[in-house]
Amino acid sequence: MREILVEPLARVEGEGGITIRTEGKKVKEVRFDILEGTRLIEALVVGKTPEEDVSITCRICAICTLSHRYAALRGLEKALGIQVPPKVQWMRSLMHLGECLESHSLHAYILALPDFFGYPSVIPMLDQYNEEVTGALTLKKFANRVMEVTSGRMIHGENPTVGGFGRYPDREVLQQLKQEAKELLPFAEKGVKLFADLDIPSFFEQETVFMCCEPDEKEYGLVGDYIRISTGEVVPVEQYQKLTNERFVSHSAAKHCLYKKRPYTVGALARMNNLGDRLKGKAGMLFKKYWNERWLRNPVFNNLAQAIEIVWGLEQIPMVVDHIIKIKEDPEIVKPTQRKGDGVGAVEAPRGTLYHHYQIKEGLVADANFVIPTGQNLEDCEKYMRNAVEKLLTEAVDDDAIRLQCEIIVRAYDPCISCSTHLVTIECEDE
Amino acid sequence: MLENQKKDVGLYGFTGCNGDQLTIIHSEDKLLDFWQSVHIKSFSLAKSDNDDSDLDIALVEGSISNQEQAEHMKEIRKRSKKLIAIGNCACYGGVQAMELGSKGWDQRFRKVYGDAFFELRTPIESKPIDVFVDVDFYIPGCPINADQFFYCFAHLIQDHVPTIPDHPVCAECRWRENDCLLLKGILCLGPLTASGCNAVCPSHNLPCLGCWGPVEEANVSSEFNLLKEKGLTQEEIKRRFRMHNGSGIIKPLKKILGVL
Amino acid sequence: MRAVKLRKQDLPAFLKCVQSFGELWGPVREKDRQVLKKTDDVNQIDLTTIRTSLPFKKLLFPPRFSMFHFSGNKYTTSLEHLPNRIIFGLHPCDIHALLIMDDFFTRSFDDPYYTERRKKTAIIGFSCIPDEKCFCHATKTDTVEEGFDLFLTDLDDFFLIWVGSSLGDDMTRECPKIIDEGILPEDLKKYVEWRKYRNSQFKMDIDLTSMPEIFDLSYDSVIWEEEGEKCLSCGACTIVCPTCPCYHVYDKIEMGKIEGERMRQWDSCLFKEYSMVAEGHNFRESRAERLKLRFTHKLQAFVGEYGKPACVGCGRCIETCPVDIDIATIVRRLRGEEVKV
Amino acid sequence: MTGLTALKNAYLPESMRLIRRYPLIEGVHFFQVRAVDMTRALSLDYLPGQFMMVSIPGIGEAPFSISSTPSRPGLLEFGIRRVGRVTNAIFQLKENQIIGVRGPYGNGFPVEKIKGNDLIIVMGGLGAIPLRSLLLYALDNRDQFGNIYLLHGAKTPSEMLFREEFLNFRYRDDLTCLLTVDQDDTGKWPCYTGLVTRLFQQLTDIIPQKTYVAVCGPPVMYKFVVAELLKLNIPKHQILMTLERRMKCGVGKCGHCIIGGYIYTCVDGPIFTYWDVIHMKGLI
Ligand SMILES: Cc1cc2nc3c(=O)[nH]c(=O)nc-3n(C[C@H](O)[C@H](O)[C@H](O)COP(=O)(O)OP(=O)(O)OC[C@H]3O[C@@H](n4cnc5c(N)ncnc54)[C@H](O)[C@@H]3O)c2cc1C
Ligand code: SF4
Ligand code: SF4
Ligand code: SF4
Repeated sequence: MREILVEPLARVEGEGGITIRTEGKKVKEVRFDILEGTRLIEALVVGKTPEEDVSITCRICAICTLSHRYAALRGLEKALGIQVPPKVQWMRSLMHLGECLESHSLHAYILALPDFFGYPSVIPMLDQYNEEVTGALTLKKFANRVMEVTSGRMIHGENPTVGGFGRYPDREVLQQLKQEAKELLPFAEKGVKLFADLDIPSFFEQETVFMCCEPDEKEYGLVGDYIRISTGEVVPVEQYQKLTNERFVSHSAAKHCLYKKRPYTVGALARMNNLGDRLKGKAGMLFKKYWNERWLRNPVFNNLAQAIEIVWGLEQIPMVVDHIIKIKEDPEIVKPTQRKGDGVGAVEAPRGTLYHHYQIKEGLVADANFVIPTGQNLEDCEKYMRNAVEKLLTEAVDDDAIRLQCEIIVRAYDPCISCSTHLVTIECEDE
Repeated sequence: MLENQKKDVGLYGFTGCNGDQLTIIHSEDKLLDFWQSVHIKSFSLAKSDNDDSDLDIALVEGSISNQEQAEHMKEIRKRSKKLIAIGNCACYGGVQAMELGSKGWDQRFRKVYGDAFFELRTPIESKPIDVFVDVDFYIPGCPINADQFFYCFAHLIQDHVPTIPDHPVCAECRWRENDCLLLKGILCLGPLTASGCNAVCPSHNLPCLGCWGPVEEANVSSEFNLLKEKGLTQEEIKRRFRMHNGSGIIKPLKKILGVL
Repeated sequence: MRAVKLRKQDLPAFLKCVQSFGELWGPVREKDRQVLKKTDDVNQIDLTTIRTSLPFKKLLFPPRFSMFHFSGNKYTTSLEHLPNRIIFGLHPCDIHALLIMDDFFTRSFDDPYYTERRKKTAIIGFSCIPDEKCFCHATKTDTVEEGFDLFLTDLDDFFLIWVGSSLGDDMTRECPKIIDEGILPEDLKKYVEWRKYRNSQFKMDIDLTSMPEIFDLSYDSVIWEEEGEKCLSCGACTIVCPTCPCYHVYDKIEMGKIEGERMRQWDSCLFKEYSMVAEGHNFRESRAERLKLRFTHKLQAFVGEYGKPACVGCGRCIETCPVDIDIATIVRRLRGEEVKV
Repeated sequence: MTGLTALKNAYLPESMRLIRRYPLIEGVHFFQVRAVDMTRALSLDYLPGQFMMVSIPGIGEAPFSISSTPSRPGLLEFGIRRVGRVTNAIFQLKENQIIGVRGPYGNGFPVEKIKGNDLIIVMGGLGAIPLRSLLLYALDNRDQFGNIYLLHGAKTPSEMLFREEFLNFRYRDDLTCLLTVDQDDTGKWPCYTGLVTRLFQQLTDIIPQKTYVAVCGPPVMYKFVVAELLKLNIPKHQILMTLERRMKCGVGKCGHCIIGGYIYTCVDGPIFTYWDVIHMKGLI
């Protein structure tokens, strides 16, 4: 028996690994191991106030801190009967765009790109790819700034709270963001070409299902109260358990998800595949130019999807800023209208759909359930790795080649391992 | 700095959100200096050519929440001259250690994972790293503040012990001329919490939640009494005190309440 | 002293006019707080403010600044790019505090960081009506004769302006059209009336007579222990106090280089580390001792040195301390008066 | 930078060269420095009992008493004990390296007042560092002082600062040099054993009104030494003691060394009389 291990898996957020076991030319096992320690956040938020909950759950992950906060806010506000005014909604859109840009630029350029150019990290790439790397860093810095301005700091900003914001940024600062977004657009467009020109192997391709939030405005977007599935169905988020069907697998502290017994994919690629034809402007043009049928079968296109989403985000920001500035009055924080309720909030975290489900009793969290994108992607991720290993075994390549190919696949999914250990209520639904 | 004088540095992440390592990665302006002023031997969030060689300085993020991590932690300690805890999880256990010291971890574990059997890891209750190894220096924060981190790091790589002021968030809050929330009866933990964040929450009209852990001389009992006077219940106050303060608040709270 | 008049509606024009002397800083109201802010728009200045949350000291020695840059053993400092500033709206108590600071920072040694800033700062004082936390009548800092370039007294339809310096004189001559030189007998009467009214408005009753002796006799009083139990060591009282100058010094270096800044940052005698020396010995280990130091400094020792307390009665510490340890409570308790504990 | 501002900013350390360093006892080293600028080196004047702020860029500053005497211009000497950040860094310096020094600060001993009187110098532990300056100064200006007594106590011979230098003083006839150790672990100690207070038995013909006493040592020493001095009827304001406090500026601004409310140890001290000590609470 041959065993190939990647542990720890580098350039992903959190502690994870890959285990591959083969017998001759046959694959015995391909697993994506989640090694991250358990934190039991779902149990710890019970008995906390909603405000305390958002301060705890955002700490599930530093990359998707605002997505967790946003999903929690949406779930909690439904449960508490809170309707936030437009300025709050626009501010939340802005912070969410900031996170999406930050996460994508970090992932696509700094974590994933070195694989394709054969570098161990982005730093040694500085000599040959100076423009790309410094450009990506500028973009990332801008995105961090958006998060800082809206949420209070780059990571775990507490400003977005239940019912609104503690404080609103100054007009001049917002104007500045708008200006910078415009200036960064040319670099982002060039970036799309960079990823489009990468040679993406096709030997592990296979069709799958894609899911993402269906934005209320029927445009391209990152939040919604419905889920769109590539099979054509549109389902309210309250039915998330039916969609995700978590089950427990002993090799990971995360739970895998299946939809109607089929693995599925969430994230930028899913959003592009499901909603891409709604894109307008430069992002729309780029989508039309580069999208093809292979996107439906190959997860590595996720990097390219992220690059296009960066363009979209930069185009959105000036518009969102204008909406915020238009509303002069800073709204007060909206108070709950009820002390008891149930609510599911869903947002598109950079790496896919994130659900927070709360039950509130006497103003405190009575029960909480989170479903995390990486958990939803695990099954597909392992499937594609298995495909790849099977193929590679027939070509008698060495361990390193297998390892690299698997890493490319895993990293394409942009797994967020800190997040993925947070799954709850085991309904061991083995098929 | 000459190549051969550069320190060998490793960054490790245990259980947490990776926010402290990310704070470093997010510091675009400093990142290059950071990378070039030392030999980064291990930093698996940022690069893949990592090794397990001896280190001058190990920076450790995250709490310890399974036995394998505890072993790994000890192994890192053995080959590191200095061990620096970065972030609230490593320093005090983080939010996942908010119930540290009281019973019920088993039930909480079962609530989340049922009777699941973990093949690769043996989970334990999450604890700060100094429960397992000696720590030479603590850089607290959830997440750490980039300026404070690089300030400390610059000193550490030259064999200096950095000084971080041990005054509470209130000092920074006053410098920023915020309206004091405590005076309005809002449960602000500023007086008990170590400064360094620049009082970011009070500056957004939101109470300090204590995410930097306790300041050395926190007068927990006085704040406890004050908040009770303002009409908050013992339960509310205790819950908030414990939320981000992990191992740091156990002793003072026990002193006031007798039990946790 | 030269005095002139300014019609009330001309104040914005006057302030615009004096802006040619430097950046204009004045009290601005933001939600519930009053802050000393740089304002280009003179209409933002709020004449009804009583006390800004931080006093003028933040401009003369900022909470944190670099004293000098070092590179190896080379030290460089640059103090010449400081802007000219006008601080508008200092009340008499703050001007007294400013005089104390002026003296302190030049006493036996000139602190260039203070004096260079001070040289470029003009002061336009402004009259006030005390609120329930003001007690400058007790500290005898309710009127000023010096320490300002101009001082405006609000006499309903016009301001009476005292001209306190040559620079102040220049300022009034910058906009001759709106400055009225003719002080009439009824203006004087109005001023006297106003003073009477203001004197009648003090609400806080605090007796500072014989404080040095009382402190001497209360050195071992239990009051210190009791207040020390409550003190949060948050330092807020010293931070907001216009006569607290203490600071901490530390070096900041660049990664991998012997290059950096020597930083100065506000400190507080209520922080534990303040009096710590080698081997962890602390001269003021307990909060009680530290509180005692603060109040002894303000109300006893300074009196011995200067014949007046170092407290100017601005009421900031009364407004600020979350657990009500302030000049008023301490004085009352030391005098044996009834105080809610 | 305009020259004027730069000159006026006395917070900037001056460059001095470390000329010589060697251990005095375990953990305490002797450091001899000289201003890089020779005119400055020769013109630098100070009083015994004053101190300087020594700066290590990147780490910080700390106050150290001058141990040399102004009567021998050119070189400044310090005795420094390694206790923490700054002192650790000072111990890493090599001869010929440049360090930053500013000062002198503090009131120093009132030598003009002492002149014409007898002088008793009582030192213990690190107290020998500032008092050595006074002692050497008085010996260099021998004709201006009356009788001079040196009483020096250490735990063991190996812990006595300036041991060789002081042992040689025993052979001088212009001073009474009394050295003692609590315990002689060598068996070869040529002087007294026992606490420094025992040496007072040797002081027979003291004229109290005409005598100044300078005391410096660990806090416990003061109590017993003062008791002896009071027995000898020395006036309280003629007993001089040096006090230590936290200091960050050396010039009476940072506040840390404040005592009793308005005494700044760095400006009003570090030399105080025993009368000051009982009169102003909180001094020791
Ligand atoms: C007037 C005066 C004269 C002195 N003369 C000498 C001398 O001749 N030889 C000698 O070895 N020492 C002397 N000291 C003491 C010396 O200043 C301290 O040992 C030194 O500051 C410690 O610095 P550090 O950075 O090495 O220690 P740190 O790492 O800063 O701290 C170690 C301990 O020293 C304390 N400390 C820090 N700064 C000071 C300070 N400025 N003063 C006192 N304690 C401090 C800290 O609170 C801590 O407890 C003198 C002190 C004063 C005030
Ligand atoms: S708001 Fe909070 S942090 Fe700020 S001064 Fe008040 S208690 Fe302290
Ligand atoms: S104010 Fe408190 S909760 Fe907010 S960042 Fe600072 S330490 Fe954390
Ligand atoms: S002690 Fe209090 S009242 Fe007096 S000057 Fe300071 S802050 Fe104002």
